[in-house]
Amino acid sequence: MKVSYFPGCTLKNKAKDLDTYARRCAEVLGITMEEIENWQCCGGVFSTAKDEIASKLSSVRALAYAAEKEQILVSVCSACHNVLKQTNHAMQNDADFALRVNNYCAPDMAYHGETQVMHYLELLRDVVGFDKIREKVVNPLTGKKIGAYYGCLLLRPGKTMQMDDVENPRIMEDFIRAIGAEPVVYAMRNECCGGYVTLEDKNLAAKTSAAVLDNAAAGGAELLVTACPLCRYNLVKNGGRDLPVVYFTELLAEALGVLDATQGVKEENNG
Amino acid sequence: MQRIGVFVCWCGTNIAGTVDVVKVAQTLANEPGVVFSADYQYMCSQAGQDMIKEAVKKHKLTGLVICSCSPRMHEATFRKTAAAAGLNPYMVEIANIREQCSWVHKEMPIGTEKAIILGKAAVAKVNLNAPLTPGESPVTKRALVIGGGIAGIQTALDIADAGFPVDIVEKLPTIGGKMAQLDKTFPTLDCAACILTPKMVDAGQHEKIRIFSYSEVTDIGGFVGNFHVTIKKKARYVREDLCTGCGLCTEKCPQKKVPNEFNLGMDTRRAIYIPFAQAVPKIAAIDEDYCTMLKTGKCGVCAKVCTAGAIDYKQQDEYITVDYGAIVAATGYNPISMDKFDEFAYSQSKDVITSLEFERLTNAAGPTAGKLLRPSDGKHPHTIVFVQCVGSRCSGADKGKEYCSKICCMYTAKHAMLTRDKYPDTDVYVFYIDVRTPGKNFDEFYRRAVEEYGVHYIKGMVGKVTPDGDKLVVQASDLLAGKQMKIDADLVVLAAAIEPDKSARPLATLLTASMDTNDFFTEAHPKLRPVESPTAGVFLSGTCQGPKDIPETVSQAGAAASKVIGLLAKDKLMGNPCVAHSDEMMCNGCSSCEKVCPYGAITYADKEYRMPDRTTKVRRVAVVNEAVCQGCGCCTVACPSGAMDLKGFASAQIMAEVDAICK
Amino acid sequence: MQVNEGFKPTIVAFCCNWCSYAGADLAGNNRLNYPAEVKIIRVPCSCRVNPMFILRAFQRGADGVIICGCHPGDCHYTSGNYYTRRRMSLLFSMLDYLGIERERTRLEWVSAAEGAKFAATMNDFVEQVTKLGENKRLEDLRCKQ
Amino acid sequence: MAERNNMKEQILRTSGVNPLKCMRCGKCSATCPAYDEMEYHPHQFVYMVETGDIEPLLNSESFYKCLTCFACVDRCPRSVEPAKLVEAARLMVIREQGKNRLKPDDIPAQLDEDMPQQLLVSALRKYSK
Repeated sequence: MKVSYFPGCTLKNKAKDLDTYARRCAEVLGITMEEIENWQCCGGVFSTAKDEIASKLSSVRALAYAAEKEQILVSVCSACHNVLKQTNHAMQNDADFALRVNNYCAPDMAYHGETQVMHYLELLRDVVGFDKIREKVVNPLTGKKIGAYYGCLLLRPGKTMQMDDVENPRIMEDFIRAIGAEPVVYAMRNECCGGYVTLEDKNLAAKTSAAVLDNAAAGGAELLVTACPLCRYNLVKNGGRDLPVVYFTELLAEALGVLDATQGVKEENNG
Repeated sequence: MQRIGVFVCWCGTNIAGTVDVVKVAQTLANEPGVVFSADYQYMCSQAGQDMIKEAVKKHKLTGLVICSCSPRMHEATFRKTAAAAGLNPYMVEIANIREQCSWVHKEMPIGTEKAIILGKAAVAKVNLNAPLTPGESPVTKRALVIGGGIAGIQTALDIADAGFPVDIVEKLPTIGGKMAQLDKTFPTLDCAACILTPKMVDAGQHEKIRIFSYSEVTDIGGFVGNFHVTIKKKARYVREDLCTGCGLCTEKCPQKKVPNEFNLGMDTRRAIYIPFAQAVPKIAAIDEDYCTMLKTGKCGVCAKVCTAGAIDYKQQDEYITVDYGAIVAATGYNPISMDKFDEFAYSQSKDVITSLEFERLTNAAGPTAGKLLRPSDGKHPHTIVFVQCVGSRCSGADKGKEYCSKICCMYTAKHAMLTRDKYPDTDVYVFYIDVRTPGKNFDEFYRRAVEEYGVHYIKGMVGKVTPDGDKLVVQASDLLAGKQMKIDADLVVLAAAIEPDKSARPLATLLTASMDTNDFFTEAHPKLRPVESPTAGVFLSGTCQGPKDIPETVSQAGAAASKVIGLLAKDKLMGNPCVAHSDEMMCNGCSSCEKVCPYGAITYADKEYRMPDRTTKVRRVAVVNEAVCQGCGCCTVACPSGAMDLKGFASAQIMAEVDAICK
Repeated sequence: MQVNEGFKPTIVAFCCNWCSYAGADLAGNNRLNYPAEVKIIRVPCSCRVNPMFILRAFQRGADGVIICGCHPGDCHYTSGNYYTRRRMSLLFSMLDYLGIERERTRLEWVSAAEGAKFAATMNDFVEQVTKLGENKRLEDLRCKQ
Repeated sequence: MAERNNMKEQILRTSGVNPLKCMRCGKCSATCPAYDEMEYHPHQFVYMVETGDIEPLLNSESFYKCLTCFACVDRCPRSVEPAKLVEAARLMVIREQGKNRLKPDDIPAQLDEDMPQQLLVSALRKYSK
C-alpha cells in the first residue's frame, strides 16, 4: 500500500529520527510512504480565524496532491497532522472558506476535503493493525514502563481530530502494548507542554512541562514517548526532570529490529 | 332534506345591542332547509330551551342552528336541549354572533350583516350534519404499572387501595428501584429504606397487587380500556412458589466474583442472589451470565443446599398475556455514563465516584457498612470535592444532556452536610454553577449545609482532576475570587446527569406514546394534563416523564393513580363521536394517514370486497379505532384519495361553510 | 388605508378549537375591535385545514385566507400544527403559480390567551388584503352558481 | 459606542463564536494551563466580548499567553470555544501595522541548538502578521 507523506519542516531538520524511523518501519509493515513533491511548511499552528486564508493554502495544496493520487495523507508530526486535519475539516464543512481557498489556488484545482488525513499512529492502528505489529516485533520492549504523551495537538479539538477519546485516549497505550512494553496511564498525558509560548514565556512552558513530567513520574513512567518535536523539546528542555522523552517511531524501530540498520543515520543526524 | 330551526339569541343587549336580531332571524328563514326561525331574549334560559323543544315537536325539526354566544360556552347546553327534544345532539350547530360579532363590532348594520353570514354558514353546515353516536367500549378493570421503583409502587398502591387490581412489572428481581439504593432523603434526612421498605412490603402483600419481578413487557395491543399486554417472565431458575427467601443458596454459591449491581459494582455478590435484604419478592435468582452450572453443567451447589427444592436449572422464559384497562409507565432513570467526561478521571481513579456510588458508600447496608472509606485503599478521606452539573446543561448532543437534572443540587447538599456531620475532620468543597433549590424547605436545607455545617461552596467548575500518587489534584475555577485553584482531594464525587432508563424508548414504541428528544415521555399537556400521555389510557409516573425528586415523584404517582382510578371506575367509555373514518371503497391502503396519526389510531386490515364485475378481491384498507382517535383530522388532509374524513367536521361541511361565507 | 378605500374584502379565518378559536373569543370578551370582514370557521385543529379548503375559498371569491393554530409545542393533539406549518409553507409557495398573491394568505399562531394578538393580527391582515384589492385574477375560475 | 460595536462584530466574525451560549460556569478558566499568566482569563474573554468591553482585552497581553491547546474548547459544556475568541482578539492587534509581537530579527538571539523549526514557525504565526 502506498500513502502520501507530509514530513514537515522539523522532520527534515531537528527531528530526522522521527522521519527516518517512520519510513523504515512503514516499509517493514508493508506501507510505502511517498513524500509529497514540493511540500511547503504547514505553519505549525492552525489559525482558528475564519478570515485567515493564506496561511492555510500550503496545507490545501498537500491535501489536493493526495486527492489527485487518491492516497491517504499521512504525517508523523503532531503539529502537521493537526493543521492538515483541521484545514481539511474546514474545507469539508465551511463552504465560504472552501470557495475562497479555491479562488486562490490554481484554476484547474478544485478541492473540497476529499482526502483522508491520518496520523502515522492511526495508520498503525487502523490500516496495519496493532495485532500485526505485535507479530512483527522481533525485539519486544518487555518490562519497560512507558508513559504516552499525547499533548494537545493530536487529540484536540476532538470533534475535528476524531483520533481517540479526547479525555481518555488509548491509541498510544495500545501502541506501547503492541511493542511489548507496559503503558503507564497518567492524567496529564493530554495536557499542553507549553507549545510555542516557550519562546514568549519560558516560565510558563517550564511550569506546564514540569506538571506533565511530575505526573508521569509519579505514575511510574521510566520513559515518555511523543509524536511531536515541540513537545519533546519542551519536556526535555523545560521539564526540569531527568526523564527521557523519545519519539514513538524510535521505539517502533527498536521493536521491529530496524534500529541497527539505521544506526548510521541516527549518528549522522545527531552529530 | 333537513328541516332546520334557527334560534337567534339577544343575550339581553349583549347581542341585540349591535345586531338586529329580528332581521337576522327573518333573513335566515329564507335559507334552504330552514322551516322555522325565531328570536328570544335568552336562548340558554329554561324558557328559551323550552321554546326550542316545542319548536322541534311542532315543526318536526331535524336540525338546529343557534345564533348565540361561543360554542365553547353553551354548545353542550344546546346539545342537551336537542337530546331532550328527541334530536341527535350532534344535529346542533352554533353561530357565534356574540364573542365573534356583536362584541367586536360597534355598528348595527355591520354586526347584523356579519351575523347573517355566520348564521348562513351554520345553516349550510347543519344541512350536511348527520346524527352521530359516541362509540362505547367496555373497560377492563385492571391496571398495569411498568416499573417497580417508588413511582410504580406508589401508583400501584393508590390504585389498589381504591379497589382495582394492579400488576407491577419490574425488570429486576426486586421492586424498590433507585430509592432502595439511597441512604438518606432530602430535605428531612429520613432514611430511604425506613420509608420505602414498608411500602414495598405493602405492595408485596396487597391482595389487589400482583408483582411480576424479573419480567418485561414485550408486546402491547389494544387501546384505552382494552389493552392486551404480553409479559415475559425471565427464567430466574428458582421456583417462585417454592423459594422461601432463606438465602442459604446465596451464601453457599461458590461463584463469588460477580459485580454487585446494587452496590454499583463496588463489591461482589454470588451467581445466585437476592439483591438486598429487604427485597420484595424475597426470592433468589440465578445470574445466567455467571452461574457455573448453567454455563458448564458442573456445580449444582445451590440445588443441593436448597431445602425447599426451589432450584430449577431447566426453567425457561415464560410469556403470559393479560388484559388491562390502563397502563402506567414508571420506568425511571439512570445516571449517565461518565465515559465522555474523563477530564474528571472517573475511569482513571477508583476514588472518583458518582453521587449514586457515594450513596452506597454512606449506606449502612452498602459495601463499607456505612463507613465513608475511599474505594482505592479503604482509608478515611479528609478532603472531598463534589462537582455539580457533570453532563447536565450541556449543549450539543455528543456529550451530556441539555437539561438540568434537577435533583443534584439537593442531594449534593445532603451528601456534603451528612459528611460534615459524621466526620467533622473532613473538608468538603462543592463546585457549583448555580445552586437551584426551589422546593419546600430546600433552600433552607442548602443554607444549613453552608452556615451550620461549614461546607465550602465555590462558584466555578472543575476543569481537570489529576490522580497523583494517592491524591487527586482538583483544578478548578473560583469565579468570585477570580482565581484558579488546586485542591489536593482524597475523594471526588461527580453529580452525574440523569437520563431515562434505556427501556423507555422501546416501551414508548409499544405504547405508541410520544417522547421528547431526550427520551422522556411527553405529557398530554405540559401544564394541565401532566400525568397523562397523549395516548389515551397511558399514564406517566415519576422520572420517565422528566427529572424529579422523591416528593414530586410520589405526588405525580398519586395523580397518575387517580387518573387511572377515574378511568377504571367507568363501566363503559364514551368516545368522542367526532372521529375520523375511512371510506373503504376509496381507500387504497397507502399508509399516509397512519404515518401522521399522533395516536396510532389507524391500522390496516385486508378485507374482501365484491367488485362490480362480481368477483371478490382482497384489499388493504385503513381502519380507524374510534376509541383511540381524538379527532384532530390530520389524517384527512394526508389522505391522497379523499377516503379519510372527519365526522362532525367533514370536508363537505367545511366547504359548505366556506361557500356560505364567500357568498 | 388610502389604497382601495371603501373596498371590503372577504376574509376566511380557520381557527383551531383549542387555542385560536378561544383566542378569538377572548378578543370578543375584551371588546377588542377587528374588521367584520373576518369570518371564522371552527376546526378541531389547524391540521384539519385541507389546502383544498383554502383554494375553494379563493375560487369562491375570498380575498384572503388566514389559518390560526396553537403555538408550536402547544398543540392539543401534540403535533398537528407542525403538519400545518409544513403543508402551508408548501401551499403558500405555490400560490403565485396559481395567480394568487402570497400576501393573501397567512399562518399565525394564536393561543387562547392572546385575544389582543388575535385582534391585532386580523387588523393587520385585513389591511394587507385591502391594499391588494379584490382578488381579481381568480375571478374567471370562480364557479358562479 | 459604534467603535465598540464594530470591534465586537469584528471579533465575532473572525472567531465564529457566539458568546451568548456561555452559561458562566468557568470551566474554561478552570482547565486553562496558562491561567496564572493571564490578566484576563478565558471566561472573561467570553463575557467581555459579549458585553462589548473589548479594549481592555486588546490592551492586556493575556492572549499572548494562550497556548491554543483547546482544552477550553473541548471541555466547555456549552460548545462556546473560548480559544477562538482569544485568537480573534490577538489577530485584531497583530494585524495592525507595526504591532508584530515577534520580528524575524528577534529570533537569532532566542535560538538554542535543540530548538525545533516547528517552534519558530508556530511562534511567528502566532505573534506576527
